[in-house]
Amino acid sequence: MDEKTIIAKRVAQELRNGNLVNLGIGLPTLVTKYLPVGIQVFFQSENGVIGMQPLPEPGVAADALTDAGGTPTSIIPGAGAFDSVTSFCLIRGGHLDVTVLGGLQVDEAGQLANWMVPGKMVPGMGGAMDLVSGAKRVIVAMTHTAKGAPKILKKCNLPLTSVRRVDLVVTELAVIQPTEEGLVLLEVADGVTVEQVVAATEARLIVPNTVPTMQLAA
Amino acid sequence: MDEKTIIAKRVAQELRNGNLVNLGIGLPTLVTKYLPVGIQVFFQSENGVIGMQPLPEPGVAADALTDAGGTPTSIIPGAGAFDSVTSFCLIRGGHLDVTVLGGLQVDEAGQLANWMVPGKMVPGMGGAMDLVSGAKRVIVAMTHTAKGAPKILKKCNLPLTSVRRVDLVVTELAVIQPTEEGLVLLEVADGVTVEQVVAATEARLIVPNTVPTMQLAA
Amino acid sequence: MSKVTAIEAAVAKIPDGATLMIGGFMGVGSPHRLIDELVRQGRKDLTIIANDTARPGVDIGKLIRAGAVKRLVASHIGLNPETQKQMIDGAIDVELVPQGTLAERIRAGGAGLGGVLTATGVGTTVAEGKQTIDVKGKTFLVEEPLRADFALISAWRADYYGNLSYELTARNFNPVMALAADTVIAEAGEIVPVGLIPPDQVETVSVVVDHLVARSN
Amino acid sequence: MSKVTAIEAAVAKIPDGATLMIGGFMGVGSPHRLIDELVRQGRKDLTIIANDTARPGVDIGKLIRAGAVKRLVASHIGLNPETQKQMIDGAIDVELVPQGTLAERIRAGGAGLGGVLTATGVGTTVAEGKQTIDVKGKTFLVEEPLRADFALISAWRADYYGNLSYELTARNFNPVMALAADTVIAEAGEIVPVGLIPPDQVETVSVVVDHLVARSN
Repeated sequence: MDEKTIIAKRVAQELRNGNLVNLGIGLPTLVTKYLPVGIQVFFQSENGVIGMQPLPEPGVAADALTDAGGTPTSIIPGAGAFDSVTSFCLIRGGHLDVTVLGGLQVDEAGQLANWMVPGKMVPGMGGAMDLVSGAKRVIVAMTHTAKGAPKILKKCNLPLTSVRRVDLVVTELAVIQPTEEGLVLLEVADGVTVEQVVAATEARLIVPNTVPTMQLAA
Repeated sequence: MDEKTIIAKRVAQELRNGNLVNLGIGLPTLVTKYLPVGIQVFFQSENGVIGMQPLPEPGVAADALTDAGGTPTSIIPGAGAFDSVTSFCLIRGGHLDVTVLGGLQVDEAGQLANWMVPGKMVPGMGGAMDLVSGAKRVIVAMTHTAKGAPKILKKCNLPLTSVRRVDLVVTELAVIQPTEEGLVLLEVADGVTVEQVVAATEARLIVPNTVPTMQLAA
Repeated sequence: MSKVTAIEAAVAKIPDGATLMIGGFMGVGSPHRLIDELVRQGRKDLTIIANDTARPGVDIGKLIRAGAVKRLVASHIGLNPETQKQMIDGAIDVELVPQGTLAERIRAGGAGLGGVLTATGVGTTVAEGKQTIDVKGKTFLVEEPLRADFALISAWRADYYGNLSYELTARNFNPVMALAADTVIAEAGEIVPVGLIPPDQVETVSVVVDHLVARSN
Repeated sequence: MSKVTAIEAAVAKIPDGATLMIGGFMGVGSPHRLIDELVRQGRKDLTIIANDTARPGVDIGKLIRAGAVKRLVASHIGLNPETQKQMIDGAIDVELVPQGTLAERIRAGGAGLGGVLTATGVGTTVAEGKQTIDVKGKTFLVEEPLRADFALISAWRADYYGNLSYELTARNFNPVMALAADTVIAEAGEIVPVGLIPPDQVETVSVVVDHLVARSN
């Protein structure tokens, strides 16, 4: 199983029946593929729809129905469309159950940096700051390291997305829960040792006596 | 012509083609009867509709279409319905061209009191404070005196509706324009002298050399 | 995931002393059945956030007459002398709020905003005891957000998921209140199969609605 | 009172140096014809308030490529490297705003509010140089309202008075921008007789629209 699949499958387990969920572009969108059977989730796209689902077949795309990247999408029965104000009212007003975002860095305070690299990448924050500040639950889905360098640090040195502590970090190596006391190592991936996770992490990890292995569907 | 008719007819002359207009309950609603020919005005009801008009005939009332007093009404073709938030966005955001309200008192600063009499009448301000603070043009339509006592005073002693200076006061005796310098007597009603207006007014009136007579349709 | 709930069970979730937002404007677009059931179940010490209290013994006026209301946040009580009497007698604590400010305060509660900066009420009795702030040289009142334990909403049409559509002036405060309460109970004129309300006509999205009750028995 | 205007005349009202709000989200729901005509008429030194600048040479990206933009207020420019390059070169002054804050700031401009109190951006670079205010013990940024000289809007359907309906995700920033500009120019997919858009489906009321242009020639 490749890194992204591990992460997407594990994140999918966090979704509950009836949840309103926003998935960031890139890796987080893979989560849709691995929803547990019997779980109905409403996916929001911040450009103005709840009930988004992939196009059922080629050739049925419409100009007026796209995801936040501008790519044609489709909707489930019972979907609702709305403007940007309402969309962010849902995101910022505590109506969004879960947001899954990519990350550049997470630190011991559980704070996330994911929107810019000064002097290099200045894409703009889009909805990221609103999502992290406003969602009930923030899950960061990212690779544990970038070109070998740890992304889970003592202190983020890139500009923060929000001062809010995120709720869960899922990587291909581990599941980590930021808490008031620090980063707790909840699970390690199949075939990965606690020592390997610690070695790949700059931040101090709180390691319980027993750390279970991530359970993923085949 | 009775007092109310004089006031309503004169106020109607202030409306311009294409104006968005809100009429307070009571006397101001009479204005609809005297719109100049060829003038199309959009009447807003703050409970959520633009394009209100009286019921064309008995028996066509619907529960879901009423004016702000809860009385069934009807709409013109091209009407639009919206919620209370949008309704007051239009009122407070500078989109309402004219509001016509009743008044208990107006003073030399052009400030209006029209929403409560402490210890006696505590109806609540409804939309009055929003209308007076937010409309482009505020016209007060009221009788000049109440049981012989002046309502146009040096200083309001009832709680103010807004600190904003209203734009025009129309009574059965006169048309008065509040300005930075004070209350200017613009017109007197047919058969009424400047002296009679001054006598019925506690506030100081600025009286130009010539004060024309109100011109009303028969 | 149908949200349809028996009205007795839905209203039974509301405890004495709860804070309720109730949609409607002079009884138009009010959740008539939910109000009747609240009275029938004898709920008391309620805090009600609503535009008005309708007329004596009508709609929210039924709750006033039943003595169920301890505190009221509203913009207008002029057409219900019973509310005014209870206010003057000290039986109900009434906070009068300009209607536009009321709508925006509820919206702020639902949108996660820290408050509303408005010119309405500056320099009047409404401003007493409130923070003000200057932005670009102009002074605004800081009006605090409103939220409730429950919102009781009336819709024209619902689907079984709880998507709601409204009709004309029966819309009023219903959509904004549906966003500003921990639990939302909606009463609908008809409940249709999922997919029958076009997405562009969904004004309250299903995910914010907890319980759905049909208007007719 | 038809609002229909020839596109050349409508766009000619916009002077060099004007501040424009432009609806759309990654080119979806953008006023394509109005943008094309702005480029054709060679307008320059514009300030653009929009969610994004689409992709290179597409929709608002055409204005970027034409060098027509002096200042940009947007939430995302990541998919248009030309905008990023002009920003880094100093050709465009770019203010990046969180998307929800952008929507609320525009809304505040249209609703007469003094600003937006939001938790988004507190403690980040977005907060630099801005007022904060404490409400009920929590700190919020005070984000100032946005208004424009012109809003260029795209709608699905219009009637001749200028009532507008939108479709699905082509809605996005269009309705809120229609309330926040001195002059509103709307482009519609079709223009229908007055009375054909049901009042409950009017999302932008005619009274705020100044000029109406059909999408097809």
